[in-house]
Amino acid sequence: MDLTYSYFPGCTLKTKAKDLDIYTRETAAALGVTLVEIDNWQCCGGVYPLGSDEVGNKLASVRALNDAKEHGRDLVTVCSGCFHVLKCVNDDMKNVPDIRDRANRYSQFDEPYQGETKVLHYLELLRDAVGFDTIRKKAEHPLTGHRIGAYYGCLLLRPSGILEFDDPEDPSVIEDFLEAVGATPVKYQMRNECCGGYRSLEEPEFTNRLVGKIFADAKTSGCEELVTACPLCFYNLQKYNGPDKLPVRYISEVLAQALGIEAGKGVR
Amino acid sequence: MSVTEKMTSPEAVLERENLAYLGDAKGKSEGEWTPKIVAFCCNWCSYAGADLAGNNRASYPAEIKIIRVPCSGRVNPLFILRAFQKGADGVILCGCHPGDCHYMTGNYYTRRRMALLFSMLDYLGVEKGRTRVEWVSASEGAKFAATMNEFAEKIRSLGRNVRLEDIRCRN
Amino acid sequence: MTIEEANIREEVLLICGCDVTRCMKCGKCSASCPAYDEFDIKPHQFASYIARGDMYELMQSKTIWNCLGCFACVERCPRDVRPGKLIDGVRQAAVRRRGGTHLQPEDIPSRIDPDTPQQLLMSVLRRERK
Amino acid sequence: MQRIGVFVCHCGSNIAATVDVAAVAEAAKSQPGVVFATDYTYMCSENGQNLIADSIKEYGLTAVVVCSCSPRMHEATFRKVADKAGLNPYMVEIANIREQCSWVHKDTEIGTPKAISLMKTAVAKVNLNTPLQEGESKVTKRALIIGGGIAGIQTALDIADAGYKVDIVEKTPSIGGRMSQLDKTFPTLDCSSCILTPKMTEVAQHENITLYTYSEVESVSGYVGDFTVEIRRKARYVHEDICTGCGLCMTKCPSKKAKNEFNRGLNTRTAIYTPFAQAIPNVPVIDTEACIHFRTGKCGICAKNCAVQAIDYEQKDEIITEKYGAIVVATGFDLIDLKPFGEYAYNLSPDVVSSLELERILNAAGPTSGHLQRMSDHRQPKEMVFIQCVGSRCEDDRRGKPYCSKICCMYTAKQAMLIKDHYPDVNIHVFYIDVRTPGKAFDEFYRRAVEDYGVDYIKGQVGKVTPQADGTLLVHGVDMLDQKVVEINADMVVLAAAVEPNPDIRKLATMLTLSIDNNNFLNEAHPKLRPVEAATAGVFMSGVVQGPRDIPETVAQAGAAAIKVVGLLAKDKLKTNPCVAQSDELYCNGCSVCQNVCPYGAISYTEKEVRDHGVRDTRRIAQVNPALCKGCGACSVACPSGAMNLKGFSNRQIMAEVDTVLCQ
Repeated sequence: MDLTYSYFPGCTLKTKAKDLDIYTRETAAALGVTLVEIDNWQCCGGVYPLGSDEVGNKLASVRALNDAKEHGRDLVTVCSGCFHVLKCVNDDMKNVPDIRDRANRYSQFDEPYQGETKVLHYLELLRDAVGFDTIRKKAEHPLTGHRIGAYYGCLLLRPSGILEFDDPEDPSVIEDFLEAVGATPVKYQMRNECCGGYRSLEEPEFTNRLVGKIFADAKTSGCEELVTACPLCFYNLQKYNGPDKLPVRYISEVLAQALGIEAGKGVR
Repeated sequence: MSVTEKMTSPEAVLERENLAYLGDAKGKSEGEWTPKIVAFCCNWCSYAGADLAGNNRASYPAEIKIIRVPCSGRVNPLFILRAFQKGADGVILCGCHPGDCHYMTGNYYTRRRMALLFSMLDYLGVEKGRTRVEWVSASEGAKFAATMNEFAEKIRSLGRNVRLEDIRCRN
Repeated sequence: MTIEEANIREEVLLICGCDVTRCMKCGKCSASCPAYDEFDIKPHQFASYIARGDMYELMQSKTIWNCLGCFACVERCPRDVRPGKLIDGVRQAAVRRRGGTHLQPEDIPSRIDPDTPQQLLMSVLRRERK
Repeated sequence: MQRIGVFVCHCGSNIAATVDVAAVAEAAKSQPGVVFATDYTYMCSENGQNLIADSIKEYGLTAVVVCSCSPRMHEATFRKVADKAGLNPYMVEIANIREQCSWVHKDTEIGTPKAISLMKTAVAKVNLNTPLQEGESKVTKRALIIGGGIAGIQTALDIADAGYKVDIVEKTPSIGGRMSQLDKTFPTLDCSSCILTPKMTEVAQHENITLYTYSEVESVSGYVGDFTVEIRRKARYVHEDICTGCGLCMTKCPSKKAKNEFNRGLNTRTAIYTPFAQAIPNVPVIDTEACIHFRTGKCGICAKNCAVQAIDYEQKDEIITEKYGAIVVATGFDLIDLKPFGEYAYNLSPDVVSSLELERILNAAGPTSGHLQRMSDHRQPKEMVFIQCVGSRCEDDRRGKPYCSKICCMYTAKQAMLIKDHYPDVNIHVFYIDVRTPGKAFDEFYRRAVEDYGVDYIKGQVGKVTPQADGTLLVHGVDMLDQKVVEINADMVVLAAAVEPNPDIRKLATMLTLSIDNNNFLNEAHPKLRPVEAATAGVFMSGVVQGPRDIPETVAQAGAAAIKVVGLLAKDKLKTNPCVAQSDELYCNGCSVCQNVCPYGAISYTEKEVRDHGVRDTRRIAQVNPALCKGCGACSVACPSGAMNLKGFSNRQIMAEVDTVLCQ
C-alpha cells in the first residue's frame, strides 16, 4: 500500500508548535508514511469563514486542496484548526455550487476543483491507513501505566455532519490511539468542551475559567496528563495556572515516545 | 377558409413539416410555447404522493398532467410512444420504490422495460432528458413536487419535441 | 423593524443560510454555550430577535464578540437552526458596516506573549475585522 | 355514445378559489357525449350526492364524471351514489381538480385551463367505460393479531368475545408487551400489572384465542378474507404442553449472567428463563447463547431437574400455516438508542437512565425490588433531574425523531409523583421544552405534580451532564424564563427518550404491502376517516405502530380495530375488485408470458374451441381467475399479441386519456 500523502502543516506548526510538526513527520517516517509538504501553502485562516457570501477567505484552503488533487493524494494535517477549515471548505467546494463556481473562476485551475480531495487528520491516517494494531506492535516503549486523558476540543469534532471525524458527544479515536501506544486512556465528560479559543487574547480570565473546569473534570476522572492535537487548545491549557493543572502534550509527541523517537530531537 | 381547412392546407402542412424537420420550433415559437408533459402515476404510491404534494400545497407547473394507472407496470410502451406522437414534450413515469410495489414486482418490470424503451427513443432522437422514471412513495409529496419542477425545467431547456410527433395531431 | 434593519436581516440570513422559523425555543443552544454568562443577548434569543428584525440591538450586543465559535450549539441544535451561525452572521454584518475591528490593531501587542500561537492571532483577525 | 353528466365541485373555496368552476362546467357541455354539466359547493354533501342521483335519473345518464378531490378520497362515495341511482358504479370517473390542480396552482389563469383539461380527460375515459360487475370471494372466519402487547391483547379479546377465532403471534416468550414493564399508569396511578395481568389471563383462557408466543410471522400471501400466513414457532427447547411452570429449572440453572431484557439490561437472568413472574404462557425458554449446554454440550442441569421431562434440547423451529380473513398489526414500540446522546453521559454513568429503566427500578418486581436507588452504588438519590424530549422533536435524523413522542410529559409527571410519594425528601427537577398535557384529567395531573408535590419544572433543555468526583452528576442547563444558568448536582438523571416503532415493522410492511411513513409508523387508509385500517384491504392496525399514543388511546383503537375485523368476518362473502384482467381468446396465442409475470398466480391455461373468421379451432388460451387477480395490469403490458387487457384501465381508455391530455 502506498502511504504517500500531501501534508499541510499550517502556520502555527512552523513557529510556536514546532514540536507538533516535527514529531508528526518523524513518527510518520517511522511508520512508513511519506508526508509531502505542499509547495507554497498559505495559512488556512485559523477559523472557517462561515459567511456563505465570502469566498476570498476560503481560497488559500482551496489552493491546498487542489494541489493535493493534482498530485492524486489525500491531504493530511495534524492541526485541529487546519483540519476543521480545510474540511469545511472542501465540503463547500463539493456541495455549494455558488462558492464552488466563484472560487474556481477566481483560481483558474487547469480543471475546476470540485471537492475531490479527501482531507484526513493525522489520527485518521494512523487509524485507517497505518492501523492502531501496527502502532501497538511497533510501540517498543509503550506508555504503560500512564493515565492519559484526550482533550478533543471543538474544531476536531464539530460540526460533525461535515467533519465526520468521530461521535461529537462521545468521541473515542484518541482514546483508541492512547490504548495503542500502551497508555491507559481515561474518558472524562468535558473532553469535547471549548477551552475558550481565541478569546484568551481579550479575556484571559474567562478562558482560564473554562480551562479550569476541563482540568477539574479530567483530574477527578483520574487523568494524570492530557493530550491534544490543537495548538490553540495547547496554549490555553498551558497558560492555566489553577490548582488542577495537568501536564499537556501533543498527540504526536506521545506517539514519538512510544516509538522510541528520541525526545528533544525536535527544536523547541 | 375554416380553421380546419387552414390547418390542413398543403402549404400549412408543408410549413409545419419543415419546421419540424429543421428543428426550428424551439426558436420561433418560444414566446407562447409551454411544454406538454404527461406523468403516469401508479395509484398506490406516486398518485398518493401527488395528492400529498397537493395537501402540502407544494406547487409544480400546470403543464404536468397526471394519468392514473394501477401500477407503473401497467404503462405499455405504446402509451409513451402515443404521447410523443400526440405532441408530448416529455413523459415521466412514477411508481413505488423498488421493493415497495403494491403488486410486489410491477415496478421491477417497469425499470427494465423503460431502460430499453428510453434508449430506443434516444436512438430515434427523443433525448434521454425527455423521458424519466422516478420512484415516489405515498409519503414523498415534497419529492413529487420537486421532481416535477425539475423535470418541467429540463423539458423547457430542451425545447419543443419535434421527433416522433405526428404533426397532423398538432393543434 | 426599519427598512435598514430589514436589509440587514436579509443579509444576515444570506450569510448564515439558516432558517430561524424552525426554532422551537428549547434552549439547548444556551444550555450548551460555554460563554453564556458573557452574553447580554443569549443564543436562544437570536432566532426570535432576527425573526422580529431587531437587528440594531443584535449588532450592538456583546454576544457577537464574545461568542467562541465552538459550534456546540450548532452541533446540538435539534431543529438545525444553528444559532452559532446566526451569531456569526450578525457579527459579520456588524463588521462590514463599521468597516473596522472590535479589537483595534494597537490593542494587540500588549496582549500577546512569546507562546501566543499564530492560530490565535489569525482567528482574532479573521473574526473581528473585515 | 354515452350520455355523460359532469359534476364540478367547489369544495367550498378549496377548488373554487383557484379554478373557475362554472367555466369548467360550461366547457364540459361541449364535450362529446356530455348531456348535462353543473357545479355545486360540496358534491360530497348529501345535497351534492342527491344532485348527482337525481341528474342520473332525470337525464338518463349512462356515465358520470365528478370533478372534485382525489379519487383516493371520494371515488367510493360517488360510486355508491351511482349505484343507488341505478347506474353501474364503474361508470363513474373522477377528475382530480383539487389535490392535483387547485392546491398546487396559485391562480385561476392557470388553474381553470388545467381543470378543464383534466375534466376532458376524464370524459374521454368514461366514454369508453363499460359496466363492471363485482365478483365474490369467501371469508375465512379467523383473525391474526401480530403483537401481544396491550394493543394486541385488547383487539384479540374484543374479536374473540364477538365469537370469532383469533390467533396472537408474539415475538417474545410472553405476551404483555411494554405495559407489563410499567410500574403505574397515568393519570390514575393504578398499578400496571394489576390491570394488565387479568387481561393476559383472559387471553390465555379464552376458548376463541390461540397464542403463539416466541413466534414470528414468516410470510403472508392471499388477500382480504383469505390470507395464508406462515408462522415460525421458534424452538423454546421446552415443550409448552408438558411444562407445568414449576420454575425449578430456572432456580437450578448455573448460567446466571445473561442480560435481562425485560429489566432493560439493569440486571441479569438465567439462561433458561421466563421474562417475568406473571409471564403468559408460564413456560420458560432457553437462551442458547447463554446456555452452557448449547455452548459446551455439558451441563444439562435443567433437564435433569425437570420432573415432567419437558426440556428438549433437540427441539427445532416449526413452521405452521394458517388461513385468516383479517390481520391486525400491533407490533408496538421501543425507545430510541440513547448512545448518540453523549452530552447526557448515558454511556459514561450508570446513574443516567432512560425513563423505561426508571420504570423498572420503581417496580417492585424490578432489579432493585422497587427501591429507588442509583445503579452505581445503590444509594438512594436525593436530587433527581428529568430531561424531556431526548430525541423527540429533533430534526437531526442521526440521533432523533422529528415527532413529539406524546407520552413523556405525562409519564414524567407520574414518575415524579410516585417518587415523591415514597421518598418525600427527594428533590425533583424537570427540564422541559413544552409541557403537553391534552387529555382527560391530564393537565390537572401535571399541575398536581407542581402544586401538591413541589416538582421543580425548568423551561430549557440541558446542555451537558458531567459526572463528578463525589459520584454526583453535574447537570448544566439554562432557565430560559429568567435567563440564568442552572447547575444541579444530581444523584440520578432520567432521560425521556423518544419512542420509535418496533423495527420489525419494516419487514412486516413489505410482507403485507403496507405503506409506512418516514418514521416507520404505519400509514392509515385515511388519517381521519379510516384511522385503524391499512390501505391494504383486510389489514388493520392498533397501538403505537401507527403513531405515539398512551394506553387509553391504544385500548380505544384496539376496540376500533376489533369492530372493523368483526365487521369483515361477519360477512360470508366479499365483493371483489372488478377491475381485473381479461384475455381476448381470439388474440391469445397461448404463449404463457402473462402467466409468468403474474405475481398472484391468477392466470391459468385451458384448451378451448374458438371460432376465428368462421374457422373452428381448438387453442390453448389464457384465463384469469377474477378472485385472485388484483388488477395490476402487468400481464396486459407483457402480452405480445395484445390479448390481455385490464378492465377499468383498458388500453383504449388510457390511450384516450393520453390523446386528450395532450389536446388543448
